[in-house]
Amino acid sequence: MDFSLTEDRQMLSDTLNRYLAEQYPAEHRIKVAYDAPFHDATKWAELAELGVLGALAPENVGGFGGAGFDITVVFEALGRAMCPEPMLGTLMASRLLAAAGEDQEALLDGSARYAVAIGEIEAPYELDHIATTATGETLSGRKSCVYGGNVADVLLVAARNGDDLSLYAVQAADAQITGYGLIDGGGAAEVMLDATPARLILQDAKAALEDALDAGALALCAEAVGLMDVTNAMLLDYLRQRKQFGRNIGSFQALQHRCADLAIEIEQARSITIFAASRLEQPDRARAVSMAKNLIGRAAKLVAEESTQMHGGIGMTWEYPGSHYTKRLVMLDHQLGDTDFHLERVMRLGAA
Amino acid sequence: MDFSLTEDRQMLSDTLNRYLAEQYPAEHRIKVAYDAPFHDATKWAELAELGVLGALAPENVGGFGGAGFDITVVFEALGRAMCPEPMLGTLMASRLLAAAGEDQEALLDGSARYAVAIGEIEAPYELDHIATTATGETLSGRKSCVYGGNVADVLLVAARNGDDLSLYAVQAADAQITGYGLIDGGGAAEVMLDATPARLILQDAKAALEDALDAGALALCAEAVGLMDVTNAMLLDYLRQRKQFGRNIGSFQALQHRCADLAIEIEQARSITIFAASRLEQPDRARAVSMAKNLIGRAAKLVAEESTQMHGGIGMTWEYPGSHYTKRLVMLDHQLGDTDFHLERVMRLGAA
Amino acid sequence: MDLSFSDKEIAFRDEVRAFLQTELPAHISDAVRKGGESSKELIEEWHAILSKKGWLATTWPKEFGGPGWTPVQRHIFEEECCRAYAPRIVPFGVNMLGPVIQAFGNDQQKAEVLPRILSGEDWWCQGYSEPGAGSDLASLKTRAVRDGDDYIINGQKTWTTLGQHANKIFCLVRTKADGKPQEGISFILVDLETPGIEMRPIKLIEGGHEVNEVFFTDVRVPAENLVGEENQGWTIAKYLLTHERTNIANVGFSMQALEEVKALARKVIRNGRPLIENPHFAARIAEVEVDLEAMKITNLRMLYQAQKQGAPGPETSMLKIKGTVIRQALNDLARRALGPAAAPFPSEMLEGNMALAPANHANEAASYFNNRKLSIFGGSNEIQRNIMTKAVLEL
Amino acid sequence: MDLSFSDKEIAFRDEVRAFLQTELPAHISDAVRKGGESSKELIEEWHAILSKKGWLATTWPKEFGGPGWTPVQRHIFEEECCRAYAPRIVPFGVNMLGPVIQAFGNDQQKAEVLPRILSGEDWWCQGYSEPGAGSDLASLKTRAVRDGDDYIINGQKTWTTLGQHANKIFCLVRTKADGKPQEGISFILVDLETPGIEMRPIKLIEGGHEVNEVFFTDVRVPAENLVGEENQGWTIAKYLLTHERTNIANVGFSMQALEEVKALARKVIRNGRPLIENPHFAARIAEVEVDLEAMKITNLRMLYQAQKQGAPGPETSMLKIKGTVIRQALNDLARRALGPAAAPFPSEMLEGNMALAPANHANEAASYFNNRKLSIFGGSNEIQRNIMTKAVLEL
Repeated sequence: MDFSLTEDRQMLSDTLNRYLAEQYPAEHRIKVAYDAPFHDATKWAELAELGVLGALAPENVGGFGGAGFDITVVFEALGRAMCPEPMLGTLMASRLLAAAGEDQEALLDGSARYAVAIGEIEAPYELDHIATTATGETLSGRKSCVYGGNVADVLLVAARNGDDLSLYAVQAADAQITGYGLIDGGGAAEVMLDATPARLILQDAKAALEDALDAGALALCAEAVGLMDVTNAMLLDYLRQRKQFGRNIGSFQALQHRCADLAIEIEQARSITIFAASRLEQPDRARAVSMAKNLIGRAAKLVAEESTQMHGGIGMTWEYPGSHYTKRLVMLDHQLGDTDFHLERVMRLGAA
Repeated sequence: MDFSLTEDRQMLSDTLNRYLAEQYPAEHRIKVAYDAPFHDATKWAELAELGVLGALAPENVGGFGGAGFDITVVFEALGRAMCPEPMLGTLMASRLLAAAGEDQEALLDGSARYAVAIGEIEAPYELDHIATTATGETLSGRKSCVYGGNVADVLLVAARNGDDLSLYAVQAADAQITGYGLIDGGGAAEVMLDATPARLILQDAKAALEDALDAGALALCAEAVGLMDVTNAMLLDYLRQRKQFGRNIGSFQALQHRCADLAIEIEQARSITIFAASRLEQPDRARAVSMAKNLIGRAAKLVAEESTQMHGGIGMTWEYPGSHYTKRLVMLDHQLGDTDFHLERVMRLGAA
Repeated sequence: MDLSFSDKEIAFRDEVRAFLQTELPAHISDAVRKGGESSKELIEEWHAILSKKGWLATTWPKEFGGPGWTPVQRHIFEEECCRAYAPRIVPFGVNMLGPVIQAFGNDQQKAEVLPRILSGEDWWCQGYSEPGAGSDLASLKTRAVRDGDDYIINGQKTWTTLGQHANKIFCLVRTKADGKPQEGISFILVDLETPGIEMRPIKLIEGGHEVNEVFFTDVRVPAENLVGEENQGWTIAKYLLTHERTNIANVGFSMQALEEVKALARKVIRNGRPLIENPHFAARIAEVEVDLEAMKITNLRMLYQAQKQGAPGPETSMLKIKGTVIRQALNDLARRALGPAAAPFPSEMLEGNMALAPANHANEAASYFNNRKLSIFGGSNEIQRNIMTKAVLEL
Repeated sequence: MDLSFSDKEIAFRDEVRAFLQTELPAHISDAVRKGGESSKELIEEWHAILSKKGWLATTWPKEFGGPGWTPVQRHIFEEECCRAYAPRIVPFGVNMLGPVIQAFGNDQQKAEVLPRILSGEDWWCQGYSEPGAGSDLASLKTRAVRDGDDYIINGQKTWTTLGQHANKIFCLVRTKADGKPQEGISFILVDLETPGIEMRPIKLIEGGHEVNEVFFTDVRVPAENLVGEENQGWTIAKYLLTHERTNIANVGFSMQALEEVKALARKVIRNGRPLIENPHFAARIAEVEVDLEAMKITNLRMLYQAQKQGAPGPETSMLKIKGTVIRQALNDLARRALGPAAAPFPSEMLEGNMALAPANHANEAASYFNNRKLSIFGGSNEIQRNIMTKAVLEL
């Protein structure tokens, strides 16, 4: 039993946290997050150089990581900085390309941006009701809220292909893409496919898609842990400094006890994320990840709402960085399956 | 719009509260509640004389009440005193006898005790899965946790009768009855029917049974409101007097804010009970009563648990009357449909 | 016990309903239905319609041009306005300053201020909070120093709602530095055109602009603009607080929100079925629905008490707390129901056949974030619990 | 990061498992499975079995007759004992007094007290709380006045768990009246046979007898029974508190309770189906299960920290709070699952074919009520939040 990071991961964590603190501070983040293209190509290249992309993939496909704890180290740091770069799609695409036996050098060196188009408006979280359909070498349908789809060069698209759920590579230039920003920062796209040329890269892709979705959900959990740590630190700082009725508001016991409960839920969130990371390559992966995403959904909402409430008015303002942490914490639950979706999945999967 | 009681009801409320405070104080209640036969025949007769039984039935069957607010006035007072007498079965029996067109003079004058045997071990709350079956003029099956069944003279039993759910009168002497006490006080019985003689009093009894169950659930809600008021008053008294760290513990803000939330939930509980009482003879009765029982289930548990917690050790002792209020508040949810059962019923019944 | 309205009240309700049906323009209710902020023009148009009917200043007695309604009538009116998706009446002039002038103003103030509120000539905003005085309002620092026939005001106000539309502001200012902080506060009226005033927008969490900072630098205001006596401001503020607290539960808005979230859950498809058929989501809705049903009665009970006793008591803190909890829970459900479709920003980015959310639901996430304010402003829920501790619980 | 136990630890776990399989008598585990209190005889029988194996005093180093286990080994042992439905080791002698004597006792005390704990000759109970000193332990009033070679003790202790089985009690007593309250407290050992002691049962909410009041009237105790220095009692109590706090999360018991509630929900029929198929009840279970899964890791993380740093830190307050919340939630679910079948009292009233509850589940309501104590005793959850405020949150 050892709850410390390996030296390599600790180094990656330190490097990435330092880089983001210096090069991606809150003001820069807010600018990138809410202005098209919601992406800073220079920083992206620098992140790739730092090895962030490589850390998401295992050695056999050209990376040097790819394990659960590599993913959590990277995304926890991205969360601390609220970094809006399209890293989630990159992670998921890397796993899909690996499953399909496709080369991913361009993905890992940062020169090509990939987005993963699975969810649809009536099937945002689940694979069973995907309506996008393949006909020969073309796809038709609509993929909704494709994270990073607004800047992607290549889209990996899940589509019905006879009885199979298959995976296709689509050149962004061939699809009709409408990009837009998100309320919690970053960009996404609607992808309209109308007999759009597509290359089949994996015939029976269901297992690979579930693996990618679970890896993505794990990444979101780690991101939330980073976000919660910073949010909580900001809240405690505020409570120590803000005075009302002649006292620091942190001296009011009703707030103290609520903060104690927040601290507990944040540790629980950290724990369940560690648990899910440890199970990413195990047979009980799906259940562990769904447990994590369920707990994270509850904890993140609690931390966000309580932090806003205890901050009072200031936490409601755009100018205060904490408000953006709040939004990201809440909207995380709208990605790759919400609290209820994952609790139902835990129930369905039953005992491990 | 008028939220005051009519003069008659106010008088009944005052009389009953005064009688119970003087004649059924906590020490007496605890003795009756936990010692067989869990019933005080003298007090029962006095309650009948006071008009408590008559208040539960309308004039056309020999009473002088029977409306929703008559029921709530009586049971709120019983709740304040944690009175363990088998009044719930009496109320439900009265409504069933009225539906069946049976005479109920003996019920209303207190000379005959009735119990209502509907629930079974595998169908404690719902009518659809009752297994007790009629064959000719006899019944076979087992009725579980029949409140007041331990002292009843007559049992009104719901049983399958071909395609109908019918209502039968069974003389207690004819059935095999095992009486026992309940953890929150009062008595109940297991009723074993094995070709037991029974008199059919209502062929299609489903509507009458639902009416009786709803009236019973309303009574439990009112009882809970009475219990919560007393529990809350005891808690606030305790917080004003108990000193720790040189201060009244009621001066600790963390406890104050929790007490504020309790006060709110108690008012909400009172409101939803008023609402349900006002709908008892209306087409949306079932939905209103289920809303009430659902909210009461949540509020009563919260009040009980928070009161115990804020009392500290003393609230955990048998000697402190508050602990018995706690038990009753929690165990109320095990009678006539729990929080989840009634929420599901609200969902099923949809918009009014 | 009688939970129903009297025949007279029902007739009144029908009258209000008929009025709204014919007089509330569709382009206004459509805008409200869509969510987000109403424009200044729409609000002024609606205020003018109400004013013409004599129904703008619902709390005013007849002598000042109000309808002279009972609390129950006001409740009915507000509930019907919600049902019809009428814009909320902006309260600062009619519901806040108006009653203050009627109770504390001199004849000249009554004659000058009140008619201009009714006519819409003046749009008032509120100068109470300061950066260092939020929940602890009595610690406010903006100074007004007497200089001949004027006061000279220096300081900063914040959280001034819809100040960008206003031409006037009423302020609490410090006119005495020593003694208890509450004792040195005065209530004064200020024209926003006066030199030395600067209003800056505060952008809120969801990107909207509804509150402002107001900076006062040597702002010279005629002493006759003082309302009541010098240093009587705290008394006035407390009086105003009780007026602000009627219909504090906002039951009408929550009823509207409940219907909206149910409609939304019928439209959203999840796992091949309407979301409303998901037992967990349906249970979430049902639980809030039960709480709201109880809240309706709690609200009526307190209305009944207020009508009997003349003024709302400290129990209204309960209405504030539970009312905001319920409304926020409904905002939360609407946001959840949408899944990823809640995320686009600004929400108008995707409209028509590009829309992700069902019609009128694109703003659910923004509403959720914006309405976190409900439990913070107007006396945070923590302050309300403090009030209850003293006045209701007697701890 | 490595969440798994080492090969050595796994071998240890297998050894414990094998021991429990062969040495834990079925009549003992059956009694535990049934719930409610274990009898004195069963506890003593089990203590003797453990003592013979050298596994009774799991926290003691080898020199005093303990197994010299690491924190992880202790954790494994306790988890396996839960899985096997072994009775909980009564902590007052082995886990509370033992470490105190080892750290603060003199050689004579070590020689006399420790072996008798291991052998079961002495059953110790705890004399800390008083009617006026619960959460605020330092305000205790029981006096010990030096009189020649003795102390004379007067006062009252309460909440003395299983005092009815004990022959000895260790007490905190006041030996100095002036100065800070913490400074005048001493730690002393008392034989319950000493004249002047009266023990009275406290009946608990669910009807059980597990705690007692102890009255001291001119009780003469040899001065050599003092542990450590006079007035050093508060230091000792704080030291003991940190020992009491290992495995404070009680994860093993919660895991056992989770399995029990799942088994129960499979057996109970509601609406023609097993209760576990009801989506709402299943969701309640699943949510607690997720919290418990996280708690397991939180517990291991803190165990890992404790093993690295030597002693558990203030973060253990989190384990206490969340651990009790989870356990109480499981008790709550078990009670709910039974419906009316939870109500009979005493639960043994209905047994055999008269039983309402599935086997071993008749006590669920009593357990629910009894376990409300978990968040009250050993430092209430409110006290734990106060500790966190200072030591973890630094507010």
